[in-house]
Amino acid sequence: MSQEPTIRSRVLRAIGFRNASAIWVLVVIVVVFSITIPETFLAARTWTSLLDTQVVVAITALALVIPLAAGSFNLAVGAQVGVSSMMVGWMLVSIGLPVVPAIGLTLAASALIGLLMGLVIVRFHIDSFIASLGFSSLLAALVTFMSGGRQILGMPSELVDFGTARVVIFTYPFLILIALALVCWHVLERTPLGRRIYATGGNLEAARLAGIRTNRIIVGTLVACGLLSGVAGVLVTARLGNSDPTIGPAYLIPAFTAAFLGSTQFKGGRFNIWGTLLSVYVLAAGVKGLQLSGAPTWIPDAFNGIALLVAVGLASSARLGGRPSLFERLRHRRVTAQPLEPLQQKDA
Amino acid sequence: MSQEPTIRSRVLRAIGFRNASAIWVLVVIVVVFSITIPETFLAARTWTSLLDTQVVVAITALALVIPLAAGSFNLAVGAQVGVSSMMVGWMLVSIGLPVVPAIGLTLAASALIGLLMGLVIVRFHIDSFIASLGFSSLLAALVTFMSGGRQILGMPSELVDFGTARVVIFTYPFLILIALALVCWHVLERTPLGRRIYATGGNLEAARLAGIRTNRIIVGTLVACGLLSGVAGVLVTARLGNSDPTIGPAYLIPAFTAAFLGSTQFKGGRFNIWGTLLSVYVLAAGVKGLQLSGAPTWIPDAFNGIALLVAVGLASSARLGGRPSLFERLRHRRVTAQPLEPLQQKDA
Amino acid sequence: MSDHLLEVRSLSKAFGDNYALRDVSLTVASGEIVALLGHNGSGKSTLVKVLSGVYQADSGDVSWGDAERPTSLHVVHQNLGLIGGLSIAENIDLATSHRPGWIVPTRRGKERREVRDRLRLFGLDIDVDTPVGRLTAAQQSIVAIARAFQMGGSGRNVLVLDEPTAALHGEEATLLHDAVKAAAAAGCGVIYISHRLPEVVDLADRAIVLKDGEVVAEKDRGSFDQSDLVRIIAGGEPPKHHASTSAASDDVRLKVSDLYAPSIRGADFEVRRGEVLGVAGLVGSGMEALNGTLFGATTAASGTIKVDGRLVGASAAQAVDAGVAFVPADRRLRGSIGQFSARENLTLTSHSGLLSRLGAIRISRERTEATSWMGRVRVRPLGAAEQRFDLFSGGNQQKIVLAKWLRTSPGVILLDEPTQGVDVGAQTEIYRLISEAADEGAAVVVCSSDSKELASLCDRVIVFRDGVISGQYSGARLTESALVAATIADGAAVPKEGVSS
Amino acid sequence: EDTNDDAGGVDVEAAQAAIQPYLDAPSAFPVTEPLETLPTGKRVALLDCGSPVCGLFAAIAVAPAEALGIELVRIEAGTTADGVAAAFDSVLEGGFDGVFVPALAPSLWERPLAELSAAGIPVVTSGVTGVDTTAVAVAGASEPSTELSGRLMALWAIAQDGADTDVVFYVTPEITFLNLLGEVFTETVTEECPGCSVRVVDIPVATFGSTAPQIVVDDLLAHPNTTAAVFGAGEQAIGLPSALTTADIEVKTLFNAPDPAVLAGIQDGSYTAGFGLDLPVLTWTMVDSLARLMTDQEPAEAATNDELVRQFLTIDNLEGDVSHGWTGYPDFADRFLALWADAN
Ligand SMILES: Nc1ncnc2c1ncn2[C@@H]1O[C@H](COP(=O)(O)OP(=O)(O)OP(=O)(O)O)[C@@H](O)[C@H]1O
Ligand SMILES: Nc1ncnc2c1ncn2[C@@H]1O[C@H](COP(=O)(O)OP(=O)(O)OP(=O)(O)O)[C@@H](O)[C@H]1O
Ligand SMILES: [Mg+2]
Ligand SMILES: [Mg+2]
Repeated sequence: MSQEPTIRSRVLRAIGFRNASAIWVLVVIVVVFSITIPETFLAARTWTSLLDTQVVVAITALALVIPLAAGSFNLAVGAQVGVSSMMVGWMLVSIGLPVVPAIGLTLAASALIGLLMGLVIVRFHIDSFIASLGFSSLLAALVTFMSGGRQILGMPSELVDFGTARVVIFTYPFLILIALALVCWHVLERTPLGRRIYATGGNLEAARLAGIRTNRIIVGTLVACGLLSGVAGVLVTARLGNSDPTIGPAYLIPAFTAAFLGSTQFKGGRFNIWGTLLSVYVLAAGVKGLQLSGAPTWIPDAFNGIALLVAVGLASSARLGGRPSLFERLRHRRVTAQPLEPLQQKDA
Repeated sequence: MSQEPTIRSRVLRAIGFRNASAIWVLVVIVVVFSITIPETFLAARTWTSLLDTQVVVAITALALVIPLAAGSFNLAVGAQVGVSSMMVGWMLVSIGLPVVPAIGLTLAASALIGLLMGLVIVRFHIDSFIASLGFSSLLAALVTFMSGGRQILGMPSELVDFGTARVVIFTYPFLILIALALVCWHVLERTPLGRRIYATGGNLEAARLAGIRTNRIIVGTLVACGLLSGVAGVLVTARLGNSDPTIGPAYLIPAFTAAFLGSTQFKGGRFNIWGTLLSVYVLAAGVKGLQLSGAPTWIPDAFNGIALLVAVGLASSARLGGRPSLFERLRHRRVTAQPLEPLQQKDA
Repeated sequence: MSDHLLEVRSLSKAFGDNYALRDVSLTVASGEIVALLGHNGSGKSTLVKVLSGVYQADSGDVSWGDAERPTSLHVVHQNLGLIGGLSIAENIDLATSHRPGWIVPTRRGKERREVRDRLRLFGLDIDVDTPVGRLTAAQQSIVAIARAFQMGGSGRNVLVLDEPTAALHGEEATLLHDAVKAAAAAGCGVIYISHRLPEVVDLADRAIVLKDGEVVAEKDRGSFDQSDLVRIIAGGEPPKHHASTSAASDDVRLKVSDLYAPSIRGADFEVRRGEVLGVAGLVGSGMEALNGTLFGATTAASGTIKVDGRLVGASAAQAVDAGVAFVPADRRLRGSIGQFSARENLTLTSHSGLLSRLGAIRISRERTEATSWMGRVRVRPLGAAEQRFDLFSGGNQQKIVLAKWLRTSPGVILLDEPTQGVDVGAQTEIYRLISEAADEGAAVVVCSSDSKELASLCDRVIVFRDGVISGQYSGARLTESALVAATIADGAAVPKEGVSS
Repeated sequence: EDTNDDAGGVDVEAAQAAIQPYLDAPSAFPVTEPLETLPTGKRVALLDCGSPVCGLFAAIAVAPAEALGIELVRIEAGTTADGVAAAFDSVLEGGFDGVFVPALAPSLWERPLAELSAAGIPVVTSGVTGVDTTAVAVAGASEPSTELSGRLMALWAIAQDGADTDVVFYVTPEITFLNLLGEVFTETVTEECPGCSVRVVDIPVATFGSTAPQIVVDDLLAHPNTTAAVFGAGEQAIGLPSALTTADIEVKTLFNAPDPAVLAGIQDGSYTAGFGLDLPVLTWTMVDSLARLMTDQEPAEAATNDELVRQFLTIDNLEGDVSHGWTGYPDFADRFLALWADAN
């Protein structure tokens, strides 16, 4: 069966329900709202602001994808965003450091938190789920300790300007997101390191026996996750213009939702970068449309739930279902009646 | 290998770090606070209120243990508690049903929610993690829809009295918790059904090959989880005296923490009832002592995090560590020189 | 026809465009042992899975005796289907469908007693509360077999054993054979899948051979012997294996001194460049723990392991850096990443030569490389480099794991049960690859419970008993029967040669 | 017990006198100027923070908006940074003529506020302190009224127990106006009664609805001489009565701006008192102010000065259905409608 698929069938497969059900959900969203509320939904500013507001969620979700790919849960990622958001504010305002060292130190501290979490997981053989639950409590304590529960106001204008400045239509934070996504994608999908990360997540014992230093991989992915969530935290502060002690944990569920929904897209069950980004924006676009339509307050929540179930359900039933999905069947009828291949293959 | 363990070694093993590290953490907590704040910490009312205030968390954690034992995550359990708390209030006050039918219908609805979630998981082959994330959004929408975002006041006094009435020193809710725990323990640990549940959680594919109807098990455990979280929700309303739309999600993290910490107690990695209950109360006792000592607000969070890491770390390093832990070594010297167990890979 | 416990008519099952079963018909009568044979990937396990309802057949049907007296099915699946986290007793209990109820409490004392007695029938005396995940591959097979032999009283049972002896040898295998015969004598129908042709000739009343999903031969007892079967399965006489000819040099590549580890109580030996060293021994003798310890998969308690003068044994990564390869006995759990494609599994050990200048993996080159290695070890379906690893048949998985290591041209190759579950044709191929690797300078250690394999493949064999090396055989003294005797007989009765420590 | 002695330098009578105007009747009705032009067809965005209080504002605002012909759009913001940011994006994109923001931490919407202000869109707030006052036209329940509440509640506590006063104020630092409230409260107690004890205890917002009652119970167990517990927000006390019962604690309780649940607790005797804030009148006042701002009129002076309708509520003077909050002027709707009746 080593026949090369045609380009057409490859493209069709790549955007089918099985691979990219979220794209179809997005199409439905765009079509519906373009008809119902064309003036607001199709306005350029709606889309630039949509791209921009989701940056922090998206970076947090990327941060989460990396350890998830290596098989570690990180339930502390929201708290990590919170800590770095608070820490950069604390260094800038309470300590009075200039912007660059403050950001540098914050990112270093964020990476250090990831390092500690990784070491606890591999040294004490603690399940990542539990270790990160424990860390999220510790980090919540750290945020309260640093902030006393209060906001830190009066960020320097360089930081705030950076959070809102634009290149053509894209804000700097959005460009940072894209750059980070490209780097993560390259490493995860293209390099031996990425392969080792996925292998560690796929079967820890077998990966170890293939000579992969799985402990280093686990710790390394958590450091990377810490670093990315540090970036997310700094951007939160830059965009808000202040540090707020309550904001961190709220990123956890959206980031997890995006990472898991993303794992059902493109790569058939593997956590991956573009699927995650797509998921963030599909859900955000739906909520945006509903808000612009003035839907009752419970509708966006209901939308999030249904969109998640529908997108994942489409992907899974297309993949696992005994018979081809509706979409596959339609495709087969329309594309071509390919001759069946010889049913029996002879040994070379 | 088939040598019979002595009673002494069995008891020692049962309460060793490996099996019950949380008991040791509890001992430390009790000793420390009995010395530092004896008047308040050792007062009877401290303990009756401790037992009582944790009832809802504990029942929610039990609810979670059941599907976890069968291998399903249920991230919607907090939302389920919220829905049933809201629903019972809505039926009692907005619709005006008498107490018994209102509770009955609420529990039926809670079980139905579990059923729907289970069916979505097994029919559409959606990962339980994702499906329950989706459901938690849907249920949040349902709560907002029922409540309009506002509290429902004026619960009938029968319900409110029930929430605080006592038998000797135990409140009714606490007695309900104990009764539920006994039932769950009996089913999970003693019956063929429980064994099938653990088998399904241990290895879905193998369980199916062994003739277990794993789909029914998964759906059934989610129904049971729905029912228990329904009970938790009704008790919330009984204890608050009103239905509050914001309370549900707050139970999620404590319940998960207890279930996971509990899984490291007694049963060496299996989710289990008594370990979970123990964990709820160990963490609560620590927080209680700290709060009674007037510690700053960040201390309880830090304690939760550290206690979780320490308890799980003790248990895992005692179990998995390359060499026996300090405690094991001391015990070995005193008790008997047992042959080392083979160092093998972890479970399939 | 109602005499048949099981009748399969024109069964077909395809995965994608790939037929795993095509128009397969067979019957099993009461008291009959039917051997199901065929090359790796010929569809045997797929048939078992269709029978047990794991897969839905595309066409054809299966009838289970007559309506009043339906046949009940008892299966040992190829990957055993045990649950690692549950204890032995709990695993065995799962198959008991006739339990009085769902919530009637289990009588644990009685249950344990029964389970222990049942396991003793198959030669396993063990604490039945041990989690199955802690058992060796052989012990796990016995648990799965004991579970399948738990039959109802109706007498209308079909027992399906998918390569039950892949991890069993000697005494254990004999006990199983006896149990199978006893079950058949009691009226049970048996489908017995195996790549071990001698046991098939001994047991089978009828042999059915599959090839690429089709039945190509069906022969009754007496009308076939081992070489007939080899010819049908391998499609012609497989080339005879010739043991490595290049004389082993004096250059020591692997030196083990004073090694202590769980179940190994002091081992000293050397393996030279170009040498294939066999390790024989029973379960628990230290044989099955040796390679894992040498590789650093489990840490030794004391002793030194040197590869080309470099100290190893602390971790697997260190061993791989020193040029050591390790094929574990449990390919599924320890040898592979199930969700990865064959290609990704094959290249996981080394990506050198596959990278672009920017450090990215060049997928097309990787695919070519994977396809060529899969061809060399005869993985079927041919060219399926993109298929998920866990969708390959058991024997083909073994071949991929082997190829993944041979590809790195390792200096020391540690093999546990290298041909378990591999068909007769591919077996010779694998022996040839091992010999070639040795000829190219590798030192090879083969731990196997198959004495015949050791005798034909190795230059020298050491025998483990009770954790120490109890004997050593080479040259003319290295025969299958000598090894069998040495592994099981009492120390004093065995002729020994150069016993170390 | 007789609290009228002047022991330990406490002027209990002065305290009593200061709170007297708020004991038996509500303070004055804020809006008296008639409306001139109707804001018919104007679109107003109401940000919903998702908490029950915000829900109340949103629910109450529907009626005055309808009466004035305003199209009121409720936009869910939640309390998360991104939720708020996304909600304000929708506000900025939605072409609104006015914006009503109840109880959202100002730190989360400083940027959009600047944009709204630059675009000349009037913004009114309620229950928000620390907001840029130049950008917000009318801020109800902001600094002035908060300072007044802190002072009056402190005097209430002193009036109860005189020199024995040992009072705790529960503050939730994340809710900005509570910090101010707590500061004024402590200052007042220390100034007016140097011998009294006062302490401030944090109840983090994350504990609302879960462990908040335990924090209160443990604090009270650790300080058994406490005479009164004063709460900055009703959410701090979700689940408190049953927690107090099981711990056998009895203490006087006073709530700032009690929400419906607390009001019900006062009615059934679970709580001692609340310093009531007339939410319906506040909300109508805000809508009224917006109506005036959108049609180039001056908002009512009391609204600009943040003078609210307030009263100390106890089981004796709190009657009727409280599920939509307390109002000191049950005829408030008629009063407003009368003011609006002559507009065109
Ligand atoms: N779920 C599946 N999806 C796709 N292909 C599959 C699947 N299961 C089996 N196959 C393919 O079907 C063919 C038959 O596999 P099967 O496991 O039945 O072989 P087998 O005869 O048992 O081989 P072995 O002796 O190696 O165990 C193989 O080519 C295998 O790759
Ligand atoms: N873990 C074990 N491994 C092997 N054999 C065991 C194990 N536990 C118990 N047995 C055997 O099972 C028998 C019964 O054990 P146990 O003491 O639990 O029975 P019991 O409680 O008296 O029985 P019942 O509950 O049926 O009345 C003993 O003879 C013991 O040898
Ligand atoms: Mg097979
Ligand atoms: Mg095989």
